[in-house]
Amino acid sequence: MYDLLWLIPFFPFLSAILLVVLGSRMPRAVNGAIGAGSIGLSAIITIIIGINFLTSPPEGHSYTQVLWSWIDVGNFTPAISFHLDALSLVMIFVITFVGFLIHLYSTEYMIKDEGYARFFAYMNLFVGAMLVLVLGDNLVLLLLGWEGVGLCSYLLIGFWYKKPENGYAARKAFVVTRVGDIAMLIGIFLLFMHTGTIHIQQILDMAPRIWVEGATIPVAASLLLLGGALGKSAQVPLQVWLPDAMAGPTPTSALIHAATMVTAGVYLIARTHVIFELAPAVMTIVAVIGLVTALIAGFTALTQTDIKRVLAYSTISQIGYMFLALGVGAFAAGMFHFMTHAFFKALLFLGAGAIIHALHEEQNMFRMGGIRKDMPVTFWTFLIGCASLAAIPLVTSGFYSKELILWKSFSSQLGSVWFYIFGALGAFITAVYTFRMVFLVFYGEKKTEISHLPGTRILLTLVVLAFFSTVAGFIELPHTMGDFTLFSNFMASVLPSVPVLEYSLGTEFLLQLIATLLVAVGIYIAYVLYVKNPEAVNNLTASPAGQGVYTFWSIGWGFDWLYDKVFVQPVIFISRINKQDFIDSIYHGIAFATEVLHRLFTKTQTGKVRWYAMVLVAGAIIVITLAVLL
Amino acid sequence: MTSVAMEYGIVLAALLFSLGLIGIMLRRNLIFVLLSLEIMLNAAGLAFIVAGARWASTDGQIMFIFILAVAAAEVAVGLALILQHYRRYNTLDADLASKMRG
Amino acid sequence: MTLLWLLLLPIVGGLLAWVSGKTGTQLPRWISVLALALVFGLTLQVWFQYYSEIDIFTEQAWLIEFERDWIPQLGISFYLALDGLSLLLIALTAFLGLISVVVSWKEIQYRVGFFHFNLLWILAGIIGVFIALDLFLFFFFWEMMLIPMYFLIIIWGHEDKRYAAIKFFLFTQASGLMMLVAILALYFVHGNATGVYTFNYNDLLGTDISASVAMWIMLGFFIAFGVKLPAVPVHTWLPDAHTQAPTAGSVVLAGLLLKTGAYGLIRFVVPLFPEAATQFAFIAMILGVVSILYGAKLAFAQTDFKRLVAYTSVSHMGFVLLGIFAWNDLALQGAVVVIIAHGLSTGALFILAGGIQERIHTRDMDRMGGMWSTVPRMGTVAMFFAMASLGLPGLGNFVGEFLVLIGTFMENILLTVIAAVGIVAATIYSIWIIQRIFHGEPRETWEMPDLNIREMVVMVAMMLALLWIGLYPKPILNTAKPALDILQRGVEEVRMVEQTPVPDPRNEMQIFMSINQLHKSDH
Amino acid sequence: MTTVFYIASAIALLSTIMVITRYNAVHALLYLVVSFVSIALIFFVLGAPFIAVLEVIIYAGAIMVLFLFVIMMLNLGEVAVQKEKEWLPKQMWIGPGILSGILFVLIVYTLFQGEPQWAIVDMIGPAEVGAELFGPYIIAVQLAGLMLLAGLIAATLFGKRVKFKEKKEKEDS
Repeated sequence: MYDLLWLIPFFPFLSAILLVVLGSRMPRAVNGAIGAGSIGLSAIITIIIGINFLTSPPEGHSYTQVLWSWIDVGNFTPAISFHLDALSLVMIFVITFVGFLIHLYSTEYMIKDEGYARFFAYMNLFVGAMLVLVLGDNLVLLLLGWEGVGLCSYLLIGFWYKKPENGYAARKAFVVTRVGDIAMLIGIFLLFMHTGTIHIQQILDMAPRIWVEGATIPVAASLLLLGGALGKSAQVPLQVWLPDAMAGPTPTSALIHAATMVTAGVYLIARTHVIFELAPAVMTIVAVIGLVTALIAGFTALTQTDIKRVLAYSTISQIGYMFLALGVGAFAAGMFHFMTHAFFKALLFLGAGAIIHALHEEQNMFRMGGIRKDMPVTFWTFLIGCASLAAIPLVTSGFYSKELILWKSFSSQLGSVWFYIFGALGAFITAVYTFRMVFLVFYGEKKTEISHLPGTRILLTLVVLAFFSTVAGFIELPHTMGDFTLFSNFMASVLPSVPVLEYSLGTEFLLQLIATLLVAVGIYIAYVLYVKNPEAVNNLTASPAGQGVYTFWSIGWGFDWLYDKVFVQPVIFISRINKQDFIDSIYHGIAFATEVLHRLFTKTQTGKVRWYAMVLVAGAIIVITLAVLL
Repeated sequence: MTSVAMEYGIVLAALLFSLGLIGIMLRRNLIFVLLSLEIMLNAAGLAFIVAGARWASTDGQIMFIFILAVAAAEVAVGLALILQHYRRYNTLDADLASKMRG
Repeated sequence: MTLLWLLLLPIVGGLLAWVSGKTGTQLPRWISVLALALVFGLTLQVWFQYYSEIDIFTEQAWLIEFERDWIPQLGISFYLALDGLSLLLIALTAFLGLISVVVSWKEIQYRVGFFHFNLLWILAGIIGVFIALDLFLFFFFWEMMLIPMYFLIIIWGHEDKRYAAIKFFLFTQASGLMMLVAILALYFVHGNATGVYTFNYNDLLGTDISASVAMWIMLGFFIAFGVKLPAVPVHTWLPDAHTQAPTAGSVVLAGLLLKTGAYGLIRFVVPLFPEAATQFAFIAMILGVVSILYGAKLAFAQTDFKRLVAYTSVSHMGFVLLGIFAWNDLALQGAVVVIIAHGLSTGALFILAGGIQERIHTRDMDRMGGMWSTVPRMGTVAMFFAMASLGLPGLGNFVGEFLVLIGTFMENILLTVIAAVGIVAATIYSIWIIQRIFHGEPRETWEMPDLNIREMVVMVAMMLALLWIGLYPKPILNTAKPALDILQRGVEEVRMVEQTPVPDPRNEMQIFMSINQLHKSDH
Repeated sequence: MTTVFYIASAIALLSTIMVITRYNAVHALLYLVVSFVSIALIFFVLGAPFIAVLEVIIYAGAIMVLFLFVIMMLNLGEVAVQKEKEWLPKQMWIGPGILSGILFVLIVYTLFQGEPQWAIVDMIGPAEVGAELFGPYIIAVQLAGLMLLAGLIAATLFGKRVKFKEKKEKEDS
């Protein structure tokens, strides 16, 4: 059964090519069917293989299928080969399942768009590339998927190419992620140079034998791989591109910038965890970056007016939590949060898309309101999603995954109490901005009329996703609630369980209580500020300090402004000044010099015989004096 | 016979040669240019004869004969050209013939 | 004999095309297509015939040899020989030659016969350069490909073609003369060292020359090939020549003429002067990195589409220079793949540029914009080749650039990091093309026909070739492998002899290789 | 004999200077004849009687007479002498004078490098010259003959009276 593995990435690529070549000739329905159908097929195969993997796991809990040897030069022999194990199974399950739902959603959502076939071609190409990334057996194939995903995000962000600002956002995304990719490239070179092989599994089992913990090579390699992960997962230094990526159609944001692509960095670190474990310093850096990103993104989300940008910043913040989990060594917790996050964030984006469509392309939350009654299904599914995002206890999956991370960040050897404190603060802010969004969008008086209600397929996907974003949490219950750790034992075959310091059940329960209390307070504050007396917010920000902080937060802590000043302006300046390639002027100079000399010499030919006689005599004199003197 | 310091002969030839040179550079009248040319040729011949006398070899005199031949041919052609020049420009000014300039 | 046919076909074809030019415009085109198709067929036939045998015999370097005496007194022989490297490059020449003829079907209406004569004689010159192994013959073909190219630019070029043609001619001619001096110097040094005066490449390989003299002769060769493969200080002829040349001209110029420079470096510079090359390697690699960054920087400052593509080829050729002078098997294979992939991707971009110019008679990107809606097919094709030129994995350029970078990483880490920054620059200028021409709001409304069948066939052929190199480069790598191994072995012996065993990273590499064997064995 | 040599050389120098400075062509010509005769005398003193005679006959006789014919043909009257005056301003002398002066100094300097060479002069008559001439130098003699022939043809050709006026119209039409 496993040899069908190669079909999973093959179907999306096949349908992408079909759509590109024949897209314009086929009617929309057929295009939509091919687009969504191919992902559906992959999903079905994934589920079959998944069940097979769970029931009768292959020996060594992993299965490698080699299609053909890509390059073989000396000992550099990457092959087009797919490697399936617990980690990649979870990834491909999420990608294909959530991907299929989003495709189904967009068959209706994009029905009026003129680039329908082109949209599905790019989306399928993206899913294909993501699957290759996740299933890649060697680092070069992983890089192929990595860059392919970057390309598709560029294509999809800049999908509505008519407006130049979309083009700018797309270019910004592609270039910033490409900067991260360069770091990763160098990391791959370093690993190849020092292990002599490019295959991930060989590197992972060789690493502990060659390097001692904290040796320079693993530290350097893990830092470089971290650079790549930061670029792709939009963490602090390189997170500027994600908010602008909202320029793309909403299904794109749902699929790429919520569920799958942005978590590629998390997957990379989880996959190469052995190297990171050999460099504990880098692990703490990962944790700190995750935490800092979570807080910055959280604060920024508080001040956003555009509903999609709020969700974008919340994605950055939630990935920050995943990085925190990876940083403290709780790889399984990180992946678990990835899975739950994929469900509820996709749900929120799709819900937001439905709302925007309903209010004829209105994205500013302050001009929405009071559509609770008119769009009940969207409202309830959106509410479930927000609950899960804010981690409301017991009933939502977000609670279980975020609690697990907070608990592991406290209890793990590499963790510390400070991680927990700031994590809880982050959870509080998440609750505030999530329910701020809910109250602004659904409560208060209606500001714009509803043009048309979402169709059945959209509602169906919303309901399915809502169902999963509640149920998905139950497969990993913390100690205090029955200690049912199905997910982490499943992942144990690939990801090591984190060495935990012994804490009594009571402390764990206490911490969970604190976190839930903070969430409740957050929701109440959001309720007070945005439903009871809305002008409370204005007087809060009226004072100059308040205004300053507000604007500072709203422009994403000034990263954009900084990068513009430090990188973009100089590059434009440099490219402007030397447009004509000054080296060319050297050669022009030579040509000019010869012309001047030419004009000088013509003056000496006066045509008069006597002048020539004199020159002759002068020449003779010079020659004779030379002969005489030398 | 007479013992004449050879140098004086050569010095004389050199002096005549430079006078001829002055003539060429100086005079604009083509006739005078040709005349100075003759002087220079003759000075060269004198140098040959003095050297021939010094080394007591006939080569000097033979060279002189050839110089004579050259001078004769040259004068013939030179004068013919002067005639043409005169017919074209009605004056003997050498500077007029300066069409070939840069 | 096949080698002789490879040469004669384009030469005779050219003459026939010129003669038939009198009768009308169609005949010369069909003749040149026929000639080039035959050449391509012949190359493929040779490739299939020898492909299986290629990896077996690695000691005997040449697949086919053809030697006749030309001027025995001076030791000049008509010596042609083909190995894996030349076979690949000739295949590229024939392929791109065929495409350039098909592409200029409509564009060239004026004196078609003479145009095809020039085109075919350039190709003959290039094929000659790739198979000539007598230095004198090599120089003969080196000059032969130059004159028709000059005519191509000056007669069928665009607005200030005269300036570009003369500049191109002066640059290449001057550097060619330097190479002639170097060849003669080598000829005489070898002569009085061994008493045998010959231009034969195999005999000249072993000449031992004093270090300083070797350095100077090597520099003579390096400058000639550096001008042809535009290394930065001497690259300024390229943008003008490319912008003014007709489409076929710029395809041949970018696709093939630059490769003769790279081929020269691999074949002549490093093997003939191993010690001088190793000393010079660091400077050459710096030049490579500088041309990568400088080419990229200039690329995204341009508003003229062809000029932008020209500067991108300066940047890509920087990778080749870097790869060649890193001189280990990874970097060399990478350089070969970059050469072939760059020929295809830049050739295609030039065909697009020519197509656009044919339709709207301007190359100025400021006046273009939002053309995706009017010409969607051209948009997708341009997107594909822009992605190829920025080194998207899965396409040919990525494989080459990755191998070059990983090979150079072994030699010098800092330079590789700087070169890797070049990839980000590549991203910027490639997307810049798509953004300025196809995306964004249209500045002027152009209504123009989309790519017709002829152009679409050409484009699809090149796309398939790039995809083939990107996803299954094994045949190319295996063909080039024995040739490059032999070249390397020559340099390796010399380098091991005179280099005191300083613990450079590659030795460290050997230790880990042993560990690699270790864990392979216990699997 | 040496005094004869010195006197003759003085006369030659003087007459040559006069040749250059005269405005009237005929006067210059006659001074030149005087100079050639004095040089012929020097030749005689130096023991080359045959050459002395030749000098007088060909140089003084033939070439100078030829010059005279040409001057007469061109019948340069007083106006030519007048023109000569403006053509020869005083400061014109400086340039050529300096140049040839330096040249002269140089030649003299190179001459007096070695120790002075005393000329033991003994007569070389026409016999030895004739023998030598038609011995090893026979080819040179024939070449000289050919050259003279060429000179003859050239002179007749250039001498043809080509009507410049009509030629000009022919060219212009």
